[in-house]
Amino acid sequence: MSTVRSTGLAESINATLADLLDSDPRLLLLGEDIGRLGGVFRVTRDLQRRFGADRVRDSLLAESTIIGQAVGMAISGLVPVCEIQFDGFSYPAVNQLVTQAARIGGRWNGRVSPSLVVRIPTGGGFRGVEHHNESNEALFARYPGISVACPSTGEDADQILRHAVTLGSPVVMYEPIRLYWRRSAPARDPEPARSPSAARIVRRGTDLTVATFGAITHEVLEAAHALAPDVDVEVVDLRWVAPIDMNTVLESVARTGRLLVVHEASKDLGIGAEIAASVAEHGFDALRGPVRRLAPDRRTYPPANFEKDYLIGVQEIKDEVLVMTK
Amino acid sequence: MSTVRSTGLAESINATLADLLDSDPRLLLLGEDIGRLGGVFRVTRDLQRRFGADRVRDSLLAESTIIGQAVGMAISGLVPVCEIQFDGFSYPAVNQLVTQAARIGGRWNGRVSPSLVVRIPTGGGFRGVEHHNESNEALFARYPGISVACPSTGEDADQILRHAVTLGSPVVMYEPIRLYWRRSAPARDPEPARSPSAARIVRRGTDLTVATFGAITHEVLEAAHALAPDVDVEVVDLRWVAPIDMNTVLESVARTGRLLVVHEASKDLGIGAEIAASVAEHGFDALRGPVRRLAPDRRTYPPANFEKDYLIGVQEIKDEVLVMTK
Amino acid sequence: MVLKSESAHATDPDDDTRRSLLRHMLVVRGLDEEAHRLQKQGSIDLWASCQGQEAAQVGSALAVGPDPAVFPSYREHAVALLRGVAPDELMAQWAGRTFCGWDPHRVRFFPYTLVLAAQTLHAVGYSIGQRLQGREDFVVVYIGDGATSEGDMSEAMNLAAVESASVLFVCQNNGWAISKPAEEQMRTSLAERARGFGIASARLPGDDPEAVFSACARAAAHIRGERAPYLVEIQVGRIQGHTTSDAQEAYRTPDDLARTRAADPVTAYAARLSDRGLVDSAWLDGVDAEVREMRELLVKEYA
Amino acid sequence: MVLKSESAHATDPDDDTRRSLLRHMLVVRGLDEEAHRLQKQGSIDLWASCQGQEAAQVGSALAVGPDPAVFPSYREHAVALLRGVAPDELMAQWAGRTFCGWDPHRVRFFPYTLVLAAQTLHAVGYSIGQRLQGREDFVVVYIGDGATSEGDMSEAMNLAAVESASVLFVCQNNGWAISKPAEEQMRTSLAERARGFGIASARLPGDDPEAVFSACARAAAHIRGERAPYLVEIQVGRIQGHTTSDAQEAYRTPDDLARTRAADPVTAYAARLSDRGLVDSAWLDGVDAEVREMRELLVKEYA
Ligand SMILES: Cc1ncc(C[n+]2csc(CCOP(=O)(O)OP(=O)(O)O)c2C)c(N)n1
Ligand SMILES: Cc1ncc(C[n+]2csc(CCOP(=O)(O)OP(=O)(O)O)c2C)c(N)n1
Ligand SMILES: [Mg+2]
Ligand SMILES: [Mg+2]
Repeated sequence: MSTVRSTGLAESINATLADLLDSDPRLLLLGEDIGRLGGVFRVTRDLQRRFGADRVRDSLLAESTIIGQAVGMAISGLVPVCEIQFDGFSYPAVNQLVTQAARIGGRWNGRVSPSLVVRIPTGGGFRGVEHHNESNEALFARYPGISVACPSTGEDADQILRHAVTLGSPVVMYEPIRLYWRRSAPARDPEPARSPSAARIVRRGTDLTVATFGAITHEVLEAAHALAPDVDVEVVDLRWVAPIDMNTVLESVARTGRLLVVHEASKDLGIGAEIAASVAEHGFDALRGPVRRLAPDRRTYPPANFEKDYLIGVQEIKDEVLVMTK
Repeated sequence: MSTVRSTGLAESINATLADLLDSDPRLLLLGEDIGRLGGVFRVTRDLQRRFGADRVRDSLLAESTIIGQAVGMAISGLVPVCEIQFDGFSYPAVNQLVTQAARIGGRWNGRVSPSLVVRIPTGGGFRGVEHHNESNEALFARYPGISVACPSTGEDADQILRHAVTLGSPVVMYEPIRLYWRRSAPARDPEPARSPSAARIVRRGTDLTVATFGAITHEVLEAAHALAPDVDVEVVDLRWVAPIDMNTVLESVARTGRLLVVHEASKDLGIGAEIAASVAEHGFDALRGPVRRLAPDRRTYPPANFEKDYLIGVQEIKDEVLVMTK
Repeated sequence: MVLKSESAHATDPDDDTRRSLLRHMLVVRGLDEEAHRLQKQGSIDLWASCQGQEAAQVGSALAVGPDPAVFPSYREHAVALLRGVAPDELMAQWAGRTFCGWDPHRVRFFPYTLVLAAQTLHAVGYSIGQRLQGREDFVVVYIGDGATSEGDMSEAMNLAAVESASVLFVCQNNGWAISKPAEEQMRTSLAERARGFGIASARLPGDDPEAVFSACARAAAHIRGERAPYLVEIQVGRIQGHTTSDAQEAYRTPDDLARTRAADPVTAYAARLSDRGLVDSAWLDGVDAEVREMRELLVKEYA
Repeated sequence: MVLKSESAHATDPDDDTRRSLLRHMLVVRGLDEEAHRLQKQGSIDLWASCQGQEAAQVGSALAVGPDPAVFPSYREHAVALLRGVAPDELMAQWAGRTFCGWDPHRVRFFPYTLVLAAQTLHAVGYSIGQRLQGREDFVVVYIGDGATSEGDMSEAMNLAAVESASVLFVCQNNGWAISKPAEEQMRTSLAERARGFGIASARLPGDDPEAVFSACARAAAHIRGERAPYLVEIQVGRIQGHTTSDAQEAYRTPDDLARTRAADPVTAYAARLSDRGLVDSAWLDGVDAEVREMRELLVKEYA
């Protein structure tokens, strides 16, 4: 199995943010502890020193305040890039994001097009304490007016961020915590994505399509590499979960005839539900067997000692693929 | 097509709440304007007069306060039945519901089992202003630890409420606003549900299964009655959307070979996605054709003048069934 | 009418301003009455009346002048008209045509926000954003008494205080949040609460538009001088129900309602300016004609 | 040690109480140091130190006595031990074994709440619930300075004020919310903010456990006497980083850190009671032995 060295996600996002701050004076960063400290994950390290406290703002400790004031700033013509400290602390911001940020453009009949980005560290796998391991991408993905991205590499995060700050409507970007400092990754096909908002086929294959996104893309690729050449798995890294690039998924399933969706968030009403449903609707005739979802059952993310049993690992992915292709 | 007279949903829930207040001294009601006024929909009419202001409590105007204090009350041994005034105003309560109410039992290692009910008027179809027409049942359905019910009749609401106050974990019940005062409904098969938390087959049929819930169940039944005897539609009223009684759905699809899911909430990541995905996984071999979802597209609920184009009507349901069975 | 900025009349309103106050009050009263009529006959879906709150709205809006952006709640119809929102533009959302019938940028009167208190954070963020861009950062945000219980309002006050943002919070305390009396919504007053966050504040009765004007002019001077927030809490009466859907007789006593109606600020101010000889029947007839024309226009557009 | 209810010593602590204050401070300091050691060697995942906050925690907990339910934040280890949570029970959640290692009912010390300020509303709701059921309704809730910016805290203060709930809010202002200084988190003090909501309050330094004890005893008397809430804001130092994951040297000056360490309330109070002859080296050795035993037990259980 081939592994390649890569820049950590944190470093890559830091460089992109620095470049964006450099090139667009309307852009500013806003979040708890992102300035002096550079963020609890150091994703914004040194940016306050470089760009000043006006543009890299240590917000009050209140998530509704972060998004609510960002909405006002966006109306004033700025482009706020907010950080919520952990996915588990995004709930106090839900009202401002869903009823305000997502709808402000429509409420103004298009007379404002607020670009507003919310970066949210997400996911588990690092023995975090309660509330520090959530995977909530499906929460905002439900809402029209909000786009949701889940990059699995620094390169994708870069492309997504640059696209997001021009979109004229809010984008939530989920950043897998356990990739922030990881410096090696399974090899990927170099094929470019069709557009900044498209999915990416990161491994071509013929026997089965795995649609996935975020940190677990790495485990999926590892499983796919390990299964080759016996089973030839195609891996689609969705990159965006709202809206979802279903064309890429459907075309892939049309080729392979089999679909497995893998994600870290719990299964019920997750992104996998939407993809499986869409394929059952629009790709039914191509299917050679049942679609499957591999994701944790409907239960709370457990204390660290039990997270291994909760999370989906390479072995389970391999097993699932083998069951589906045998 | 047969229509029967029925008690309005509001009246029925009012009677159930009165009875519960009567029989369980630990129960209390809590919500904005539910006391003096009897609620903006008059669902709690006269209850404060009958049971006093201690037990039918006009809350502060703050949804997080409503749920947050209810969590504390539940820990103290009471059974709070909360009302959120409109579905569109449930977001400020998301944090307390998702990170607290849903998890408190687990955090206490089972040493408390807080029964806590949240009633939420939901849905559109009455020319409501912005934010007053939301259908958010999928929001809380995602979260382990929360059960979500969507009754379509007073009888079901009664059974659900009585079950909910004994469950030892939070239940969110969505009450369709446009059924509150409606006094006629399409006829239903009298078949009882297997349990208080089970789905109900409200029309037996052989050609196609429609899984649905909430207010739109009425339109589905109307469409089914109208299509008979040419097409014989089976209608499953889910009643609970978390957890979903998938057995009943799968058994039905095993008989009919076709599945249509209909709901009022927008399609993406809605309850329909979960059902379609589950059937594509576990009922694949029974399917004679693609599953389909009939629900509004991913866009904001529009101003009243445009809601007809947004909402799913009887005609669209009939058309969809005909396409699927032709 | 040309709006003057508050610096032009830092203290008491002059006679022109007095007439302007009355004229705006009378016009919006006419609009409000027509809206009720249209709603009753089913031509519009809903209406949130501002009857009883005209002095507070007109006084505050005239005092701050035309420059500050206004973040309203959903009941500031007098402010809307004064800022140049056309009556039919104002009505459009209550008729189910749109979420906002006017161009918010043109009139610097931003869309109504129906999720309570959400606009308070927008207002502060907007002010900060304007300041960062070196532009006019004076912003006015309106909020009701009930909505102040929402966490967002407290968060916004804290943000404004910490950032020393140029925000005028105008709390129209009409005594009710639908059916809950303000005394049961809070233990103190909003003015005291604001001071607890470090925001200067004043509390005043809202029956006299001149007193409101003066208080808000002083508040505006404070905001511009100190570059710091200010909160005025204006005690007003709510003559109609919360909205046309609300039968307030269910929870208010006849006495209370009668008292509120008797304290109508519009009729009182009209009488006062007549008594003082500042307006005569010709002037009043002129406004009447204007109102009639507006009502006819609304009927044509909506009935 | 038997806890006394506050009525038994409404004003100054007696000598037994003084020794008890010191003993609890020394024990929790031992626990805290052991936790750091265990974390450094990878035996537990994380630790939120209470070093510097012992006087505030022990003083407040002893003052209110054993009856009130306590809703902690996540750093009230001294209160936990004092209430009877066993050291290994306290450590369990930081070792990834559980979300709460103790029986909250037995010790009336409820689980740590990691979502900031959420517990404030639970506390008020619990107090109301207890009162409605005719049971002890005195409740204590702990909150940090940073967390007070969350809407829930303001909502909880308003609820407590309006309901006149028997809630003691203890804000431990350690000057920091991770890296944001308290002066940039608020314009005034929490004590002033509480008064704005109609809650009586006091602000005091948290270096002296006796002063904290007295202030909280008075607060408790107020709560029991008036059946109304009270807030004490206790200014403490944060000796360690926010948690073991936080390298506070990145944002605090060496001077500031040195000053905070020099003002260590535990060593200061030990010296004071020694000077006053209230404890001797035998007594101190006894506590040392107790601490050693506890640390050995923790090592056995977790290392
Ligand atoms: C977050 C939220 N919760 C509830 C409502 C429903 N609601 C609309 S207006 C209102 C009362 C508001 O009272 P107040 O703030 O005093 O304003 P007023 O209507 O008296 O001007 C309520 C409860 C809402 N719009 N938003
Ligand atoms: C709602 C929420 N937002 C953010 C966090 C992340 N977080 C944990 S502790 C903390 C700082 C809290 O500061 P303070 O309230 O002063 O308490 P202290 O840690 O100083 O005792 C932050 C930002 C959280 N736990 N919950
Ligand atoms: Mg009001
Ligand atoms: Mg702190």
